[in-house]
Amino acid sequence: MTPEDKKGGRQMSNVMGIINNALDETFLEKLTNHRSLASVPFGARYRLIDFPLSNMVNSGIKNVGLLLESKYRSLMDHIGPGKAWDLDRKRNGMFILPPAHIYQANRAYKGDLQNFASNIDYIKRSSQEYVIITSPNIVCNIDYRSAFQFHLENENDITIIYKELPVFRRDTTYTVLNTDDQDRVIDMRVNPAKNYYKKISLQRYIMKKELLLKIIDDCVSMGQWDFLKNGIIGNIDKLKVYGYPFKSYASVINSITGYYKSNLELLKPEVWQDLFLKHGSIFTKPKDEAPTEYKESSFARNILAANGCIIEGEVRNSILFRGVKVHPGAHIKNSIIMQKSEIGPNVYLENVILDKGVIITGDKELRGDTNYPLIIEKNSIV
Amino acid sequence: MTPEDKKGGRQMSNVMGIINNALDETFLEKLTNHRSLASVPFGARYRLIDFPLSNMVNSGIKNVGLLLESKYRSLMDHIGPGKAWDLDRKRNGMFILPPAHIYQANRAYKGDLQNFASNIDYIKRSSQEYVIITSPNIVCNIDYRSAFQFHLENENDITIIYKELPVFRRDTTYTVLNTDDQDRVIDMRVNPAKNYYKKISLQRYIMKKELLLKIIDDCVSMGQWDFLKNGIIGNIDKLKVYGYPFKSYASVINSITGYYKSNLELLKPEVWQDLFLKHGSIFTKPKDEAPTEYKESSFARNILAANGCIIEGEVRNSILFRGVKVHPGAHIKNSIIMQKSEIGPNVYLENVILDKGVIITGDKELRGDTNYPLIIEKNSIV
Amino acid sequence: MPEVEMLGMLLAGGKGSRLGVLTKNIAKPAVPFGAEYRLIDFPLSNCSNSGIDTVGVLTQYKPLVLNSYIGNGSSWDLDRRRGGVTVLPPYVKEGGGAWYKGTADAIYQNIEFIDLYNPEYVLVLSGDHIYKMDYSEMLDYHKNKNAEASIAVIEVPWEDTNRFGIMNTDDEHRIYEFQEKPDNAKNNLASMGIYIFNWQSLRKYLIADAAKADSDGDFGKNIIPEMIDDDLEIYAYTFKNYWKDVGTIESYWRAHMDLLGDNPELNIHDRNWIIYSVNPNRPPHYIAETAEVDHSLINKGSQIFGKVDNCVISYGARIGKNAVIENCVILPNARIGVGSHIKNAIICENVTIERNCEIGINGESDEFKVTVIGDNEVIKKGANIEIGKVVG
Amino acid sequence: MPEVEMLGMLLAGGKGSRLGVLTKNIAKPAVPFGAEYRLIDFPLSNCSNSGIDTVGVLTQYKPLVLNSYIGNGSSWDLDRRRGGVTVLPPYVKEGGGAWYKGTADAIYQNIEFIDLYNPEYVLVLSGDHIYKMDYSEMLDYHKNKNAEASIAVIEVPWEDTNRFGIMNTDDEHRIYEFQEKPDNAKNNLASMGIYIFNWQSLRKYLIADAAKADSDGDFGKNIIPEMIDDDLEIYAYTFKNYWKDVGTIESYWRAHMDLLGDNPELNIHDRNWIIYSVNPNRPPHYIAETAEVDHSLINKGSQIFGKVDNCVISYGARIGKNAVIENCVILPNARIGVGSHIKNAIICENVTIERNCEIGINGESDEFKVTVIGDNEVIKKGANIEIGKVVG
Repeated sequence: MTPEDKKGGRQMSNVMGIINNALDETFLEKLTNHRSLASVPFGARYRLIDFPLSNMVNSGIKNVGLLLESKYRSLMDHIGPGKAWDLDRKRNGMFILPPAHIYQANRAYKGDLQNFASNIDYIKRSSQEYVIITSPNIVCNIDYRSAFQFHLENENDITIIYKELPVFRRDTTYTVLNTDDQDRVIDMRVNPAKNYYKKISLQRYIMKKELLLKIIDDCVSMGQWDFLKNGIIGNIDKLKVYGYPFKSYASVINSITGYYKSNLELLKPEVWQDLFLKHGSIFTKPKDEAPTEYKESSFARNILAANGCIIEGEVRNSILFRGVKVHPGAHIKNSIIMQKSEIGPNVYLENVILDKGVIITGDKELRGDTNYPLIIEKNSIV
Repeated sequence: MTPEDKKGGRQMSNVMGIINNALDETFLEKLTNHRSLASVPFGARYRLIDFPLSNMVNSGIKNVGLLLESKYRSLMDHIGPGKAWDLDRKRNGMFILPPAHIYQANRAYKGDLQNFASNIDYIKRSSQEYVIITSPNIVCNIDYRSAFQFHLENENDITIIYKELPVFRRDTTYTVLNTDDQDRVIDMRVNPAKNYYKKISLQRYIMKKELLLKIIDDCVSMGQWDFLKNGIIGNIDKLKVYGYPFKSYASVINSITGYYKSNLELLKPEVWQDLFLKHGSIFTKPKDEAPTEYKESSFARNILAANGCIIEGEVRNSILFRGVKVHPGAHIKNSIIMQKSEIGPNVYLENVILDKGVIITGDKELRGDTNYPLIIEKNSIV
Repeated sequence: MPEVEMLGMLLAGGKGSRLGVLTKNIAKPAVPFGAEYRLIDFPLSNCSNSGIDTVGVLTQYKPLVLNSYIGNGSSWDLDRRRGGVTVLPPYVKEGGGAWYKGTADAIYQNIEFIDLYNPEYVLVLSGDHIYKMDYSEMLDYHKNKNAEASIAVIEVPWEDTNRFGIMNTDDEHRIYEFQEKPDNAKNNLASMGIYIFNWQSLRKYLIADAAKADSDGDFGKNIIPEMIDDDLEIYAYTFKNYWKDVGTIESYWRAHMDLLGDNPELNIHDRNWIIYSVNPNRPPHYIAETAEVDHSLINKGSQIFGKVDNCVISYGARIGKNAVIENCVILPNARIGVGSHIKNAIICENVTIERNCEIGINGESDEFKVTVIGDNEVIKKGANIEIGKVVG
Repeated sequence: MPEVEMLGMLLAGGKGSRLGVLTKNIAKPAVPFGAEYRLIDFPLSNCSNSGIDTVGVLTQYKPLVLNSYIGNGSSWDLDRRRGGVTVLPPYVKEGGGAWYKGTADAIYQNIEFIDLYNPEYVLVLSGDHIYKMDYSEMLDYHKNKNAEASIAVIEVPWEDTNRFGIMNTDDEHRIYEFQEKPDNAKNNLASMGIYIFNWQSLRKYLIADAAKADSDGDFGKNIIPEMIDDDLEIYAYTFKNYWKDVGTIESYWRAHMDLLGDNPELNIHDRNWIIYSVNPNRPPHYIAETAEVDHSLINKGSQIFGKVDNCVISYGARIGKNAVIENCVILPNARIGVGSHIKNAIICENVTIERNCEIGINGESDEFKVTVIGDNEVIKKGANIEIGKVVG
């Protein structure tokens, strides 16, 4: 324990971060066939993990553990030693926490608390007294400092950051909660059939590290393996659990359409502003791409584009990741085109998601629906 | 492909390295319960992986892939981004290659070629034309440059680096080979019941990358999964396979006694010299330990000690890793004491291996045999 | 670790006076280029891509900005355990200190640094040209020729020879004569200011030259002629690709326009020869519904609401609605207000152009002239900046 | 990223003349210490451990060695994306340059650098003391006192007060008077040369002081007295742990002997306050069958075949068979030949003592004297170096 950490209750350096990547990710279908949810590309140049990780770093957290479950090679490539987040440190820094249960290949996976339990040494060894537990499937730009101050001043056992939706959308799944007038959490449900509260959990939980250790121990010793359902919801009657409202842009990625629409939402300048320019930058692995080139024949309206693209065709209402090539005569509309994909001459794309490295050869036409975008798998040639 | 790599056949920058950690490691028993073979501590401040990795870097290899199988958390902690080996690079550098088959938890593990196969993209993508494949269970300090020149000049398909033993030891297992007068490999066997050739393979193979890709493809497509038995031995009749003799110190770690004796062998000044001062340093993760302190009451003879130890007792013919504490009146003989272990007052240890963080409380006596050292598991309190 | 075969010494102290306001606050090598880069990124990336991993960067004018830009060299993959990039400002030694007299004097003053690595060869570079070059191929040439020194040269139009140092060579490319800006050139091979020397040989010449009070301490004027006089083996290495000196406002602007051709000679998209830079972390750029973008290079973090034609737009720039910019170079974080109209201009860092300005549109000029708005300037709404004017 | 609250400025330009041969080739902060460290490791590690991650290191005398020692600061975990360590040699500005007049002038000359980070507080440190201190606690004190400046002080024996700058304080620890080396001190609180200033306030004093031609540009002589005259709130922060100035050969040697006590006041083994250093990669050390080691600190890479009693042995040293060394400080890579006998000595880097030498054994001396063999010296076999002699 260096003095930097031990001194004080109230500074963010006394908080460790855990990003829980041991979540079910099958809802993203083809996008998570070969990668974890955390490394799903988002917003023209990011991956989902960049948001919770940058939020932590920007809030002054210096020790972050990444709980992993499976398919994490692409995540490790992306994160590396944490340099982009200034987390490649001798003290504290970033810790990659692979699951221990793969050691026993024949044992079935029970739930994410298994991952917490198998990395309990890291949690114990960390010098911070508090912990923020987050997950990668929520995109927002949040400064945890005020929530942490609320946690301390209100002497909560657990603080859950939530957002109140203007309307409840039924095309995706949420963890909802209900609070009393003082924001104490009185009910909380995962993807309920009824009880549609408009307050949705942003899956950011603040608590004492000691409490987390106790929750892990209690649950595991009783054969409970779900952090959210057993560890949090199972405790709202027993502990002082409060909600903390978050009022800026936040988007929950819990379905393909949710993913698709959240990406396209970034085209609204106020969302762009909220997500990228408030509370510090979103950091990501730099790729040293040249600026994007718009050629003579290009036509671009309402797009977000990363660097390294060469655009000779028409692109509207779309998100272009790094190094995308759009050939002359191609038309792209309401689509998400991932890294290094290439759209041949006179192709027509509408409401599609092209994963990385897809090649669409000349004159093809692909069309999905706004509520059912067409996904083309990584490295496909169409 | 940067010009740095593509230019030339004959430079080491045209060679990539692969360290095959997907080996059976159960022979090290308790030492590999919680770590992979590659991260087994060796020689007072190293781990086994340090030797092949440093050898590659010292030979001018700039791109190294680490094939992993299981229990690699401690290995990842140790290696980090490869900074200690100057391999934390934007181009080339070090690549951690976890197995893909854990993605399908129910599939049985077939053999190390599965790991090669699941990382074939990395191998293909690398810009180098040649590859050296090594394994972590052999400790030596070897400069690959001359072997590579031999490989090129003799136009070998495969070059196997071997060592001729003065006598064949039967207390461990070897991969042996027999060569003709020109050093062409004419027979090769893994741990044979007869055919005790004195030439033992050091499990360093040089070949064209294209050949490696072909071997992987051929074997996998025929349902063969063992790189050494199927990929190499299966090819000695078909390909031009030559041996290249290595004449300095080399030690094969294939048993507990082999491990124990190899450690104690470092106490011979000529071995120390050979391993640590020839052909560049052996790099390891630095730990920022203070120098070792020998107190008034200490007595030390014929020992190798890392930094950070505090010695108040008697130590003879032993290897002390970082941060070991030896209390007054303790006697240690012919033993290996790993990191942060603590030997209480008046303890007597002979022929023992203490894993990391073991505490031996006062007045205890532990005694193994030279041919059967007593192993005390990590973090035990005795 | 392998020893240092060839050490790079990058001369990055130039004030670049002819660039005017562009170098008011920063040294020439720190001038932004191509929306994403600074001039020094080109030689540094070339070093990195050529496998030259030990580089001294000699600064002088405004060293702090360059120092913090270069940092530990990790942006160019030059943060090595041994070697890597070292920034070398002209420091005050015990007996005092002075700025470098010339290019050779700059190397002479840093002999101690070079000796730390004791390289076989020293590569001398300057920090203010735009080009992609594999220095290791030049070294191969140098070795094959068994040369004492090799000088990279490029063919220039015969009518321009009087602006360059011209190398006269024999059939074997050996240099027998050097003419500084000759009126009647015998040859059109101009020195690019890129030299490979055998270090031990150069070291002697540098020491001898430093002893001469009247020497300019310059490679072109002193060291090379001296070596030629001594009949050393000096060879010209001909470079045939894109190379541009951006020494004036106009050539700087033109080099940007060169990037916008349909097949620009300088390919900055080549993933096999990445031009690295210090990556400012910015969100993707945004092209609004109201925007119109043609024939332009646009970098991250910029927001385009207006019309952009034939422009290079750096990170963090914002082009307002109904603004029209043509043939412009927009440097980082510049803001162009709604309805402004700008043509043939360079808009420097953090400039704010308020709404409805006209810049480089009005006024007359006999010859073509670039209009420039210097760093941090604020142009009030409705202002009219005439063609060729330089503000700041 | 959080902004820089307190910036560290580490004065590391000292020649350390009183250390004689120890600083012939290197600045004082680069002098090896404690088998594994160099003096500058102490303040740099203190910064790192105190959470101060933006540090300027002001070099002057022999800057190259320090520059390459510090590198990108990663050894102290100070390689930050923003901030980290920056080495600042006194560079030659456009109008020329000169060495710093004094401690305050050194900070004055680097105002531009400090302004880059615009910190609230500036911590001024020197690079030549051995101590472990949490500067963040001093900052808390500074904030609690609402001070304009805080000065770390340590109690010295009353009889030594005439060797120090003494702070006279009131009951609240406010400093009302500063006496430089007073004959009749009113107090025994000596300045440790560690200051925290409010940057905007210090900035004004530095600029004002620089305008005075007759000022020494020194904190102790000029800035602090001026601030006291102006009745600013200046507080003394009392430090109670081990602190040693190693300004002379003898104090340097004694500080080493301090490390060898059974409970040394300075605990270098504390894993909660690691003293970092540039880790020379060396194998574990080897104690041979013929060796005898007592009461000593031994670092990696050394090989001990002889008798070592009460010594500090740096990395890469080799002590031959039958050699006897007592109360010695052996610096990196020194070799002691078979049968040599050395007592009360400092053997510097890369020294070779051949066989059967006697060093510091013979000769007479009224007072205690340390014998020193300077860097790279070779002492021929059988040589006799008398007590107190300094070779090199």
